[in-house]
Amino acid sequence: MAKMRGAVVVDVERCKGCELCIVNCPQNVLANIAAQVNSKGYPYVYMKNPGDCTGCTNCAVVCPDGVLTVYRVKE
Amino acid sequence: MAKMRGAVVVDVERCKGCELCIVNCPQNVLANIAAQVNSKGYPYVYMKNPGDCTGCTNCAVVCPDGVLTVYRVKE
Amino acid sequence: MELKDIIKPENLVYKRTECLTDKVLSYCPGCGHGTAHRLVMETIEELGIQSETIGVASVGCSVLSYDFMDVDMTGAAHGRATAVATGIKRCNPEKYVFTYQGDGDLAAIGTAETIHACNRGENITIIFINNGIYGMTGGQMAPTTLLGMKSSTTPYGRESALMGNPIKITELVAQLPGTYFVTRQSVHTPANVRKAKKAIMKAFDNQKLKKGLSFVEIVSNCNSGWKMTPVTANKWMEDNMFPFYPLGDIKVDGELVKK
Amino acid sequence: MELKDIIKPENLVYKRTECLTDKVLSYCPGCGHGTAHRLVMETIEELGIQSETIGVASVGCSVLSYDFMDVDMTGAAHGRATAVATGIKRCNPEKYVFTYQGDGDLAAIGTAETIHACNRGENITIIFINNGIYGMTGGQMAPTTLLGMKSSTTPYGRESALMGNPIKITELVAQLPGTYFVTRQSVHTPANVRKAKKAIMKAFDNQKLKKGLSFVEIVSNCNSGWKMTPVTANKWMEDNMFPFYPLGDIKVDGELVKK
Amino acid sequence: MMNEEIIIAGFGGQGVLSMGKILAYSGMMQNLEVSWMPSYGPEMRGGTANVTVILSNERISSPILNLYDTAIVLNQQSLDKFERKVKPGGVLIYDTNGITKHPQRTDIKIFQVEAAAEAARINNLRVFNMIVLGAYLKLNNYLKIEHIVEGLEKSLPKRYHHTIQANADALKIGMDIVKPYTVLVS
Amino acid sequence: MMNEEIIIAGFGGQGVLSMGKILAYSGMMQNLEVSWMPSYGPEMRGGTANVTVILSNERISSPILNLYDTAIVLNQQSLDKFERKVKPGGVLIYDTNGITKHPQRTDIKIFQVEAAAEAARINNLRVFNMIVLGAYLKLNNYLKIEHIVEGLEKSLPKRYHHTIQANADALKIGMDIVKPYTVLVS
Amino acid sequence: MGELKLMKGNEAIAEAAIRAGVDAYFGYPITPQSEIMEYLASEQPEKRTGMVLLQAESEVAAINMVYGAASTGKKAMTSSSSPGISLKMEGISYLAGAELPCLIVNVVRGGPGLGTIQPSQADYFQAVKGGGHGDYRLIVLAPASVQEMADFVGLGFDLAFKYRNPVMILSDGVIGQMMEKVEFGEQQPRRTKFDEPWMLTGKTPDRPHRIVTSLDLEAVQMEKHNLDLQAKYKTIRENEVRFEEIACDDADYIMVAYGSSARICQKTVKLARESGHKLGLLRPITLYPFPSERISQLADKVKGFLSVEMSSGQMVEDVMLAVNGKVKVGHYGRYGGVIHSPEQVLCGFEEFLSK
Amino acid sequence: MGELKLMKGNEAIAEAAIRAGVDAYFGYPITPQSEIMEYLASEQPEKRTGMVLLQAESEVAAINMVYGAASTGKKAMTSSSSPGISLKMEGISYLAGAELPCLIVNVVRGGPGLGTIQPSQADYFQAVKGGGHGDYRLIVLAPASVQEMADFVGLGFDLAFKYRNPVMILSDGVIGQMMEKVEFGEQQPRRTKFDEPWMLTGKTPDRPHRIVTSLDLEAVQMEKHNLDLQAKYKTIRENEVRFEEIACDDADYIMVAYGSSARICQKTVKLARESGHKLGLLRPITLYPFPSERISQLADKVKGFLSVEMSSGQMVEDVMLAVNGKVKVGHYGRYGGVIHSPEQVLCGFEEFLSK
Ligand SMILES: Cc1ncc(C[n+]2csc(CCOP(=O)(O)OP(=O)(O)O)c2C)c(N)n1
Ligand SMILES: Cc1ncc(C[n+]2csc(CCOP(=O)(O)OP(=O)(O)O)c2C)c(N)n1
Ligand code: SF4
Ligand code: SF4
Ligand code: SF4
Ligand code: SF4
Repeated sequence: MAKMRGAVVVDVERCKGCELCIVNCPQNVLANIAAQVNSKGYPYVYMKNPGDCTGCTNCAVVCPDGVLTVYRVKE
Repeated sequence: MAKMRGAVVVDVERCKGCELCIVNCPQNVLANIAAQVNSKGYPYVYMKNPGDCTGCTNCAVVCPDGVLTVYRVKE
Repeated sequence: MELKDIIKPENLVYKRTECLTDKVLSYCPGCGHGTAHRLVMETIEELGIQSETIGVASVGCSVLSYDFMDVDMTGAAHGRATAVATGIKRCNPEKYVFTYQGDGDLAAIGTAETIHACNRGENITIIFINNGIYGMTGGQMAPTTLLGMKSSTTPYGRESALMGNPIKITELVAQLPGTYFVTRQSVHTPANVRKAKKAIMKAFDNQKLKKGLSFVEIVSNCNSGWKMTPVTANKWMEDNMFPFYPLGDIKVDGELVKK
Repeated sequence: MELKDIIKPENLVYKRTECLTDKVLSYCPGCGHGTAHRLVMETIEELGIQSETIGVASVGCSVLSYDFMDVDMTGAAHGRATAVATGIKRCNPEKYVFTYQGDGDLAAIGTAETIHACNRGENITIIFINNGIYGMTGGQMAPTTLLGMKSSTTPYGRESALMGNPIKITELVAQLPGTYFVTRQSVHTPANVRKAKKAIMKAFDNQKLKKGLSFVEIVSNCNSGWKMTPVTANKWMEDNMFPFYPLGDIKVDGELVKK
Repeated sequence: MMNEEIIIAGFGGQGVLSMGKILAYSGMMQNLEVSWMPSYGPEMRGGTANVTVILSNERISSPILNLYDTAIVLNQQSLDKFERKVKPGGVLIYDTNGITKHPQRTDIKIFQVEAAAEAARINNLRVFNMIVLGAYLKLNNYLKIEHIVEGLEKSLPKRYHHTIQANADALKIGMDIVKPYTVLVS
Repeated sequence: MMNEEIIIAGFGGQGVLSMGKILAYSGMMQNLEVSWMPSYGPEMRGGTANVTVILSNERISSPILNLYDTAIVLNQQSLDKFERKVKPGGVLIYDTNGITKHPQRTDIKIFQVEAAAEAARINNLRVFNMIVLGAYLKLNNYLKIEHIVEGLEKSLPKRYHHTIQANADALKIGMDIVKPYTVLVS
Repeated sequence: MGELKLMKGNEAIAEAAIRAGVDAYFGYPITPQSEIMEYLASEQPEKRTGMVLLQAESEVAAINMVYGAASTGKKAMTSSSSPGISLKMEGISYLAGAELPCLIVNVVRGGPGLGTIQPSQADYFQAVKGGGHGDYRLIVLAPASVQEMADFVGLGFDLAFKYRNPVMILSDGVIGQMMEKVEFGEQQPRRTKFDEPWMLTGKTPDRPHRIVTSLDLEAVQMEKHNLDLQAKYKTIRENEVRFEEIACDDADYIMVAYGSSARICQKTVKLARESGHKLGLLRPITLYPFPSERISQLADKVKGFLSVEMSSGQMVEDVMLAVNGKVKVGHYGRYGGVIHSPEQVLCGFEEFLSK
Repeated sequence: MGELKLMKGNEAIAEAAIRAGVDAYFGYPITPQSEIMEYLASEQPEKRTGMVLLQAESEVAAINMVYGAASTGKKAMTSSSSPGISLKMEGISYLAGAELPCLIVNVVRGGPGLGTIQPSQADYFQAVKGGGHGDYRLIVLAPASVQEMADFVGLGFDLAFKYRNPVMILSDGVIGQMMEKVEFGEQQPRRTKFDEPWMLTGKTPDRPHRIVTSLDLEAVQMEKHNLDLQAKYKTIRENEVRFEEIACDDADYIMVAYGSSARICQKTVKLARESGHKLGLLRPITLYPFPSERISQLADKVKGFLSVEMSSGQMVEDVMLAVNGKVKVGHYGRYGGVIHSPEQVLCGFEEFLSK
């Protein structure tokens, strides 16, 4: 079976650091950036373990703020 | 079995001649007085067949206007 | 035996309760409001709670019920009787509090107040006269008007696509946790009157026992609004209203009655 | 493979719907309102009905939903969204009309409007966000607040004797003849989001088919009002809200779902 | 100039308002200015009803009046209330049925019409008010009878049009039986 | 006469309102007249907040002011808005964190307090606002420190009373690190 | 010439609404105006013109249905009587705030509270000063005949759409219940094609989405909106004042009266002139905007004004504000449901003279 | 001396209500006054005094709960802000009609419609002229400090029971949200024994049943009731006018301002005097009854009045009515939620001078 590789693009200014994507990612890909905030004063997520992302879209689907865009390829 | 005899007293001024007591009397005792009205302009009931009244109170119970007082004796 | 021999105080078997005033009722001939009034007042007399009762009249043909019921009463704004009753009961928990409302009042403009008083389980009694029409204002459609039924605002008969469906508010409030006793009665025959009386008695008893809200619907005629004689109106009611609004207890002791 | 090789238009699998505006949502971090907004707008995009849709925002945290949803919208007075929607739909039966309402709005002050729009079977879609609290005004008790739950007006936990019972308005409206599809969903996990999306899609489909009213409850967190982090709020919701407000369809194709 | 100010008063259900309506319609048929102003109350029965009708060939100012050219009264309460509101020299028409206290004024013209009795006699209580109206028309000739019939047609719903003849007949009866009443000054 | 008119402004969540509350309570402990007037908005996050505090030994008239003796500002938006509202000769205190456009006025006294940085350093973000308050108190001696601590006690709910010491310590830090800032006239 | 009918004022409103091509009526029964909905129902407007008729669950629902319909550019109306109008206050403030055109009819009855169902003019303050919250104004029309009941439906919608403002017809049980001759114009077609930038017609790709709201969380923005509203009201005051003068030319004293009272006062003028008083009548047709300027001019040449209203004295304040101390101003009126007769008004006037 | 606290105006109302022995509060949340119910909830008044606290399903329900409680002679109150108060209009008219004492608090926000949650004084007309239907009046108190927020609860109920009339506290977001020192009196016991002839306490054999209603189908009876109400209002106008004068003795010009605006204007007086204007301030404490007589007296010696309100000009009409043309009258005010500063008012005054 072909492995899926995914990538998540974070719209940093929309992110509010709520962590819902983080806990809903089955691959543990995402994390909040520590000690840094966007111009609204919120921490935001980034792909901490980018290699593990399968592009399943769970993170984007559960994000209330429409922060995440997901791409996927068969490897 | 002792036969019941009843009597109905009509508060003529309260009666509106709606006939609900008439149709609900199992003994056919009551009737509206024809061609006569009380001071409010309503026809009113009277005991047309007084001898038949058993004092069952059905008429009084169903009268919306509290017109009827019922008496009963064992004969 | 002559009538005058029968008509003696010792032979008295039925007279108008003392808890009604002497005023002649303002209702049309044959209107069920009068009978319903009497049953509520008989109950209060029999329970001996005249001095502990506060009633809430609503806006509808029974707007003047406070003139006829010989207890302290207030007249609520249209639809707000249960809110008014809530205010009274919360401040006077030792008093018996009841509302007396028509279907327009309780199930149209007063829907929110009805639902929420029932849901809160206010320890009060609601007497709800469902005559399928707005009597006082001249026979307009009520929320309870049957499909096909004519009224002055549905002169060609109620059509659900245009004017919506009749609502069974009583079944609805029975679903709420705060209602303890919910029943539907009528007062058009002696037997029904006696049953309705028992239901009202139970409703006030529940209040004494602080059981929550009791809701007594009385399906009644509005012969004026329906444009019938009282006798045919009652017949029409049996044939048309009862199939849609079946008589009987809906919720007893806090439990829905299985059908 | 590097990320930049993956991030190419042809590999796109998920992006924010174009039917949302670019404005940053005014909701607290992790609030379910955002997800619910997105689902409604995705549905409208997928059905291709943006130009035929008129939305009704209500008063609550989502009062500004009209700023985020890229369809023509009006802001209704608190509780009156379904009346406003009725006015719109009756005059514009060819349009898709939906309301977006909180629990305070829909189940407290708006109870009468909710019940009667549902009872009339207005051919509209109601999106109902039940977060068990008044978010916008600072976390006061809502009609849906659970017993024992703290809010700024029940700081020691809701007690039914003082502040009444939580109301299951969704089960209630399912009883009415005018509702065609009634369901309860959540948007706190990807799986639930996908289910909720299907439900919303169905709700708009029904409108196209002129089936009457569709009512989609979304049980959601108000982490601010509950004074929790978003993640713990969702957990608390699963543990406490779902037992009382169980997820799933309640009425489908006009028939109550047997439990 | 023609200007007639009428009050018609009686029990609700006696057809007071429709009597007024027929007058108003008839006036309209005759190109007069008209106004018809009812008392109104809750639908509950048993009350009294009255209507003020004005017929004029000038624009009508106040539809509310204090004094009338003609008062038509059908019960004691209305007689008590409106006798004193007839303009000096004006007309009072009343049905004696149920009247215990008869009019007292000597500065107005008074007429009786036994309409209730007559309606009972011909066994058609529904035309009671037409008999009364007939009495009025007898005393006033400014309305043509064909306009009255047109007025009847206009004011009756279609489903009652078969009664028009009976109503017209009743008008005639009223014209026949109306009679002057003279107050005996004691 | 003592009359101090202060504005404190920053992001919602930075403790702006409670800083003002402590000042107000402290003033009350010292028998001053006080008023505390917040901006307020819907509960939604992410907005700005400010509070006007007046401490005076006379009855306070307007709780709403246009100009202030002291402005304490904690983000760029607030700096932009309130720099020009300091009375000539007045005081402006600001935290440089996130500030890209520094103050320009030369007719007021300007101070910096690196409270955010310091709070991060001591790993207690909660006392951020107390550090700022310390800076203010350093520059003003009309409030006795024991009244400040009493004010803290009054304004904190009981369940937070264990933090009073940490808060008092933070005040001291603020007093230490506040430093004047001189606008370079270019 | 149109069709001539004999009708109640209430019925005339209903018939005029159908003929004016009104899109929707939402209402709830209340005496003395239930005939409006009843007449509509009997005419089946959904068949005559496609007009929507819905009996709402309450007055609150009805006004908010109007709000919804009006949001989409439709001509929507409602009617009620005093207690029902009070319930609409929030909704009316919203309509005014969102600048939505619509027509609201109040057939006033005696208050306060449940009061009585008899006619009254005691809702003047509520109508013209704003019974709802905030700084807003309705355009208020006061018909004095059945003909005007009919005519003001069309006029009302014209003004409502011209200014994007709710319009109220302030009538009462006299005008609502009385029958008079009324002439109707031709049936107007309901508009089918219309799209002004404020109307919710569905966001097409060529334009941004539209929002109808009365909210602005930013006070400064909200103030700007209020300033715009005030500017609009000023334009209305400058352009839309309507009134009628009867025997004012040579008058020493002038009565100011609207609606049913104005009808009654017309007779009083006649009676007064018969007994030698040079009395005139100014009848405001628009209560807002009020004919203040005209009254102020007249105040330079007459000796006094008597405001005649079936209320304890409400419009009299607007008369006083217009007269501004130049001459004396009085009030006469019966109230609580009692209608004054022309003779009573005359007595009232004579008493005013003697004061 | 009582207890001294630092509190928000809203909280002060709540604490004062408990201490005044109020029997019941019924309300519904709305900014900027939700702290009233929240404070009560946190204090558990059912334990402190047995006071009833109930969050109603709506403002309509709340005011009608007040009506019920008041019918039985209880001290009942409610509070809300502008849109919520509009919803109470029918209920308020009923309370006034049935002559029931109660306290209604309006912490005004900017309108119309949903408006904004910022402070405003644009509900003046609604409060003093009658936003509900019919001829009725509320007694309207305008607190200008947190202390007065507290004090007017007791005063409000005293007046309400003295005159059997609803009393309104008309405040706004400034006074509601600001904290100041406030001194509370001792806890008053809730009344337990009371029985006036209008109170529903249960019909005992020794008296006829009692009825609380605002209905009389007989217009003549209803008019009589209205005449009684008007007579009562006259007594109120004669006896209950309250106001404060600041620097009016030597003033050339006087500002009239209430509530938060009066606080702001106090500073304006100072600023104005510093720049040489002899400016004074008259602060009406009761808005109804309005200090018309005093203003009329002052109009004989000053050159003009400026009404300062956070509205487009509402109270200014009452000032004009009082002045009746003697001197010039102007209005200054920001609105829609914007609060004017003392300096802005001064500019406004200077512009008024130049006109
Ligand atoms: C706010 C308000 N709206 C409308 C009315 C008019 N109104 C009086 S009674 C009534 C309906 C009465 O119907 P119902 O409650 O069914 O009682 P019934 O007369 O049939 O006994 C209405 C709409 C009113 N008085 N107040
Ligand atoms: C008539 C009226 N009453 C009260 C309010 C205040 N208010 C605004 S939103 C709201 C409740 C919001 O709660 P909910 O509907 O549950 O939505 P949420 O904010 O939780 O999403 C209230 C009471 C108002 N704006 N208008
Ligand atoms: S769910 Fe969205 S808003 Fe929340 S942290 Fe993730 S990307 Fe940010
Ligand atoms: S797409 Fe799936 S795997 Fe990738 S970050 Fe999102 S949730 Fe995790
Ligand atoms: S109108 Fe109907 S409900 Fe009213 S009194 Fe008559 S019959 Fe009864
Ligand atoms: S307050 Fe609650 S409902 Fe409102 S945005 Fe925040 S989390 Fe969401």
